Amino acid sequence: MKAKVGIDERGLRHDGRRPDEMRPVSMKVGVLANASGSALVEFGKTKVLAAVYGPREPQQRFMVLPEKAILRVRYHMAPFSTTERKSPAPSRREVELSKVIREALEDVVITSEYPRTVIDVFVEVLQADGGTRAAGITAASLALADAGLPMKALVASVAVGKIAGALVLDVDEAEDSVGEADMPVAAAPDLGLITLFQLNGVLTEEEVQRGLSMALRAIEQLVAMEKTVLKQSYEVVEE
Amino acid sequence: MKAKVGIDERGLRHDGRRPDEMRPVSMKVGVLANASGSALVEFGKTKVLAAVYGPREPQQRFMVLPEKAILRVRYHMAPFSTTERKSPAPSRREVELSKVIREALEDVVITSEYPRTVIDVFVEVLQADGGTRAAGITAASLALADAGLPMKALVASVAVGKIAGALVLDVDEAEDSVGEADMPVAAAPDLGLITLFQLNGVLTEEEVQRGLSMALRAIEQLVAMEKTVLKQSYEVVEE
Amino acid sequence: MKAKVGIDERGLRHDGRRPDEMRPVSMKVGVLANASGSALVEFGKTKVLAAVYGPREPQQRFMVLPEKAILRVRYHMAPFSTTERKSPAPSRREVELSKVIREALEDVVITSEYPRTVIDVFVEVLQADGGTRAAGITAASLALADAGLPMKALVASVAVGKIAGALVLDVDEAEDSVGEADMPVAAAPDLGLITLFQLNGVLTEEEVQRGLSMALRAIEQLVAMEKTVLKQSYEVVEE
Amino acid sequence: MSVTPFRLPVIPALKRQSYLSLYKRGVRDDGRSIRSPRQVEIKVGVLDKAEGSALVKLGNTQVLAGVKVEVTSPFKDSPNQGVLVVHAENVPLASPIFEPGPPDENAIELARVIDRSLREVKAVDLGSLVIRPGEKVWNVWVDIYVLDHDGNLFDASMLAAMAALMNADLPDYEELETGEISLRRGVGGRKIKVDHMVVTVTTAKVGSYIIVDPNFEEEVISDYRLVLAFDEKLRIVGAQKTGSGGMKLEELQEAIKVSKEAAQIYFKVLEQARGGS
Amino acid sequence: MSVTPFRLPVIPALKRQSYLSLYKRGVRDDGRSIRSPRQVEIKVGVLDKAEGSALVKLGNTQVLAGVKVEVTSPFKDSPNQGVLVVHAENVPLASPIFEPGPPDENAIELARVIDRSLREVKAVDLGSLVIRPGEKVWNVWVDIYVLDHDGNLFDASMLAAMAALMNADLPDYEELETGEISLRRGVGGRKIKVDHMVVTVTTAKVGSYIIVDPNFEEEVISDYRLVLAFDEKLRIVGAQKTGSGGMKLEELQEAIKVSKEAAQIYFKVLEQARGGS
Amino acid sequence: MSVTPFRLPVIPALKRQSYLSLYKRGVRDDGRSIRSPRQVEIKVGVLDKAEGSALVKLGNTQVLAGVKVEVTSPFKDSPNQGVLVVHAENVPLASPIFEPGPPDENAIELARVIDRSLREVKAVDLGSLVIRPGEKVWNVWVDIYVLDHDGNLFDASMLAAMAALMNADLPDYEELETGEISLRRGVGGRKIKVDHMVVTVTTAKVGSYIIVDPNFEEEVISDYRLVLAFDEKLRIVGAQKTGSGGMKLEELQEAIKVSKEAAQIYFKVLEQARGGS
Repeated sequence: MKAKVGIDERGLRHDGRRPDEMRPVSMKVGVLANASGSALVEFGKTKVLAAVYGPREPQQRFMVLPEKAILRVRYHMAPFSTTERKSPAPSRREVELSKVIREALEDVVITSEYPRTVIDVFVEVLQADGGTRAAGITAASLALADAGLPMKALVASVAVGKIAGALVLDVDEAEDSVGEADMPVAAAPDLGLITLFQLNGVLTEEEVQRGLSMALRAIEQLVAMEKTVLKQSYEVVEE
Repeated sequence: MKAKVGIDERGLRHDGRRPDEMRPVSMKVGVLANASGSALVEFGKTKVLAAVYGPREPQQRFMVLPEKAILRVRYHMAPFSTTERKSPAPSRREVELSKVIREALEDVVITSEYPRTVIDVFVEVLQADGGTRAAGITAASLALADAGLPMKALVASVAVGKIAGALVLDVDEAEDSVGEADMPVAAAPDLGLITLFQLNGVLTEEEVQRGLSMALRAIEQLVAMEKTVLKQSYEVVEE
Repeated sequence: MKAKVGIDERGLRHDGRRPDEMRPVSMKVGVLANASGSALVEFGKTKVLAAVYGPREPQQRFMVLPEKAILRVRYHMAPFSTTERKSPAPSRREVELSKVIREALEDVVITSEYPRTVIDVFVEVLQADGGTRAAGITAASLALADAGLPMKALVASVAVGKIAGALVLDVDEAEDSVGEADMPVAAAPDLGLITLFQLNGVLTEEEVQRGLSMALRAIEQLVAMEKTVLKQSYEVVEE
Repeated sequence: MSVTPFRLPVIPALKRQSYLSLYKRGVRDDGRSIRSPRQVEIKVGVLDKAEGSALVKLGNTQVLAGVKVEVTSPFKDSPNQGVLVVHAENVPLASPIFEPGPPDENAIELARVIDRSLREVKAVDLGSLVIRPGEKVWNVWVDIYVLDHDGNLFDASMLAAMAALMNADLPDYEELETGEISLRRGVGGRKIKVDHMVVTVTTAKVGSYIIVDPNFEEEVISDYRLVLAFDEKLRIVGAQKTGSGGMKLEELQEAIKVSKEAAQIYFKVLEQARGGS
Repeated sequence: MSVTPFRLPVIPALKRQSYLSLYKRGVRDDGRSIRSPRQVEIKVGVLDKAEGSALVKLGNTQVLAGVKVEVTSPFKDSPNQGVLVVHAENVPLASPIFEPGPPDENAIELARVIDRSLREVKAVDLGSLVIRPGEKVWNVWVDIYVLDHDGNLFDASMLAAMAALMNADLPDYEELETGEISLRRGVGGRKIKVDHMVVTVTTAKVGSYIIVDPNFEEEVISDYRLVLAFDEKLRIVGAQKTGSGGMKLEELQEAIKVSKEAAQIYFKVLEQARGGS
Repeated sequence: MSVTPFRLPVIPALKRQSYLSLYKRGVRDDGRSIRSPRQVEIKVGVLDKAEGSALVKLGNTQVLAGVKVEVTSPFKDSPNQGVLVVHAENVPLASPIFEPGPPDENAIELARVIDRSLREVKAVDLGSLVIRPGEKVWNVWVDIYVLDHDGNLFDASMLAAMAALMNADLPDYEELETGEISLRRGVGGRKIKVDHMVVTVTTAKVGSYIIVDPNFEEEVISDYRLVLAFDEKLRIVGAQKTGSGGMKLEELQEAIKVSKEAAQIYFKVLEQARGGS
């Protein structure tokens, strides 16, 4: 039997986490040989792979800007990533998430260095257990850095949820299905900027503020972890 | 209870009209701010909005002619325009109507003044109660004129139907569903040219001729009304 | 009652053929007026029409190679060609067959003579009774020659099947539905090259070799027949 | 979006002029009169897998029509009628102006004009296509396949559709215990009940002339074409102006007159195709 | 694929500068304050064929929403609930930047933000949309049709959707012996049960200013927009940052504050639209 | 339409020459023999949400296969068999030559060759996938997901598909009173019954050499590739020549010989993957 999904008498969640605790996070970069940059990020059972190609010439010549590179982002779920098989055709949800993920990354990449080119970011959800967009943005940020693209800052993301009246960090699928609110946040802490902000559900103004603080603290830690992982990978390369 | 749809003992139709009487017609131009030209036309409960954009550069560079502008026409029904919700994907009917509407307008626009450009005409049916293509052509003609495009003449359109053996003008949906024939006609009376002619149903040669005369008389009145509406709109602008 | 599909006591097949016997083959070239080249090929009740257009400029400018013509091949089944009506949208099978047919023809056409152009080959199955890809390749080879395109050699194709343990040539639909293996082969005998080779089913190595020999013998005869048909057509033209 | 055709071949002015000089003398480049259709040939039963089929040659234009039947559920508002669907494809092998892909506006217009003509004269008795009222009816597919396009696809396709329907069989079938219908394809059942014949006659306006049955070049240089559908009694049972030129009232009158004559020629050929294969 | 917009019009730097100078004085080019939405006008019941409809004008932005209902089967995991679907189309007549075709990412985002806002506050009582539990429920379609795009499609569309729903009828119906539901469209049934109202307020960050209800040019020169959804109690019931600029924490705080004020204006207009047509 | 590939990278003639010089000495640029596949590694059970999964690394090529099951109705002509569907996607993160979008001809060919190989040897016992004969059967989806493309997707994908199937569970389920099947995903049921193993071995013709397991550059410079499928008894159970070069009879004979050797290596790795995760 599964634990009841909520907050127990000890203040812990169904998987034993504290409200402000993330699931175990794993980050790997350089996991793909062909891509200019790549990363695999896991938030608990959620596994997301991101790869970057470019800057490269666009296939359609008109799809360029004279003063900067264009960013193209696809968020896509593998058919076997979900409980019921997902049709490989892009869903409306995937279209929206591709957009907000692109917007969460767009301003940290210094695209002005590569006018008239395209930078492609492919985010593939291999296993979906809640927080796929957050893990995807985190993976994409790592993949962009792994590709050696100049960036103003690194980005990471996490969602805050509200369950049984309490705010909790990094909601998993079980929690999401019973949650009262879901607030995904992405930020570039080194710039002090929130780059993605969505809320699905009902929160008071105070809860929004508190949830946001919770998210931003976690994002700082995630970005710190990104830096460590990237540094290790450079060192490996330099050896 | 609805009146029986046909011709009653007084020679009147289910809504009290005489056989050669149109429904109340309403025309407005300049109803949209963004479009180069626009018009809202109502034939009874049928409401059609048309907008013109251009002449402008085509998105696909090859889609041009060296000696004149290309006309692109889309006839489209809003999902809520029909009794049963219409799927927004273009139906085969909408594809055919887009073609015949384009052909009904093509030769009155002096496209030779704008070589290598595209003129877009968007016809949106907001409410469909019979005669949507006729109202659509009428609205498109007004929108083209409202856009200030040079035209050889104005075009208007109306359908003639056959109900209970009698020819009737401007068939509505109730009549269409019991009708024996439906003959939509568009014309540019100032040029003496019929620009759209379709017949769905069985008519004798004499009925075709008589129906056509009925349609052309009504079209003359519609074009006169177009001129009045356009003139008023110029005056408003000049004030 | 249909004959049992297999090999009878006399060693004959359900339609009276010997194992290494093809169905009656018919070939006609120049059957279409518009195409640069065309051919109708029948293997028994299987009827396939092929047409060649080009070399011509591609509609999409980027679809060219600087050193040779591009070959585009479409294998398509008419909706009425099959027992159950076939939807006209291309099936996955048609996509695969278009590819292997293109590859079966690509290297015999001397495409280097027409750089920056496209040669289109359209294969339409009018009636499908087994062996449509083989008849299609044969028809395409004839159509390419009929179009006057320079070719290193002619190609023809036939399938070998295994039924009731025996290898048989030119499997028809009834046989295919009970067969243990189906091995379509295309070849350019004058070059000693196999240009298509597929196997669907289980065969021993010896059966593969024997089946291949059977196919290659038949292909030699088909190519001889192609030559005769083409020669006759030239003579007709010259008269 | 319907777009002004921008890829049609350009017919040289001289060619156009030579067509017009001929018309002035009442004739065409192939010798026929401006009021005559080209040689028509109909072969029926040309395919074994289709329940009905016909190949029509109208000059160099070739159209193949195939009839396939399936068992389906009737529409809710017509439980006692079978379903007739007309589909047309401009197969790319038929013309350099055809592209592979789903039917474009021309193919859709073609199919819909033929569909309406069949429907208006009740050519096929839909009531005879019922297996179990409200539950199981025949769905009759008429697939128009243009093989070689030298103009006037409407008339050729209408003839092919009619001829294929007039020679189409409904296969024998068995009602299973589950209520499902199991077909015995290829085993002769009864014919599809065709009550009426319909033809279309296409005229084109070129210069100041109304010509019957335009070939492809004549279509390209024409101002518009007028497709008129007729039943056996020569009543007008459908019409479609196609092409962007404007039509004068008197042109319509002339077109009706000459089309009626041509319709009789088509009916004769169609009559010969009945039952014969 | 989501792609950096590369076809947006270029707003001259001078124009941008003139906007910013106005903001400095707390006003906009049309005279309103940076914290005020434009004039809002809602007309309900503008269409007869739709079960509910509303036309919203927000300055020059015009959005039409239509409600259509159908009978459908409930989802397996919610047998006692009707189905609500929001669909949005950026009809090409509304803006030179819209193209014909299926909804793009902007239209999809618009529909999904509205859908989520309606759903989170349980605006429509889905439980009241059941005809026969587990078998037949109402499917309520809300179709957002953008007619003229001068910025802030979110707020205008949300108002149009709410107003159309608040004035929508479920038609009378009859249960046939077969169990099928036969609708009497146009014959007044009961209203769709709308329990809560929700509005969105969109602010945009331009230069260092947070402005309410941006017009199209303001959207183009903005760093990002923030869409906040509120219920009648002014609780935050949804949010979406849109656009690629980064947002500072204090900007969010300011945006919430000014949005709450604007929400009250929208609610007032919406309240007037209730029941009136 | 199948189109001559016109966007493949160009391999410099010098590079090609250096490959050929190595082949002459029987070796490859990574040191292996021309007859040896690259290092193969299979990890099974790498995903929790899939009923079965396997990640295959073949040199730098990486392919992930996931098995998902659903309850469906059987096909009418095989009421006592479950349904097996193989689908492949060339995910754009795997290679600069892959584009987002529906599967192209290469992905479709890949899926169909794997599907045929599985089907011909009856790798999966479809008869064991029946829940209620004629009514409810298991639909087993095998989704091939190419993650990194360095050549020879056929062999890597076939191994991934086999390994994922060999380790896939059918979830427990309950038959509801309505006859519906309610799955208890994640709760271990029985294994999918895999009766036979099948592998493919791909050889490529480069210059005058037949090499086993080409990497991506070798594929690009090859005349053709030959994919041969084998069952455990090393019978030939499928074949596909891919690429446009012509093949000589003696090349086929050599390819069969060397492929049989490589097949044994693959079977060994596959055997190790059985049951292990």
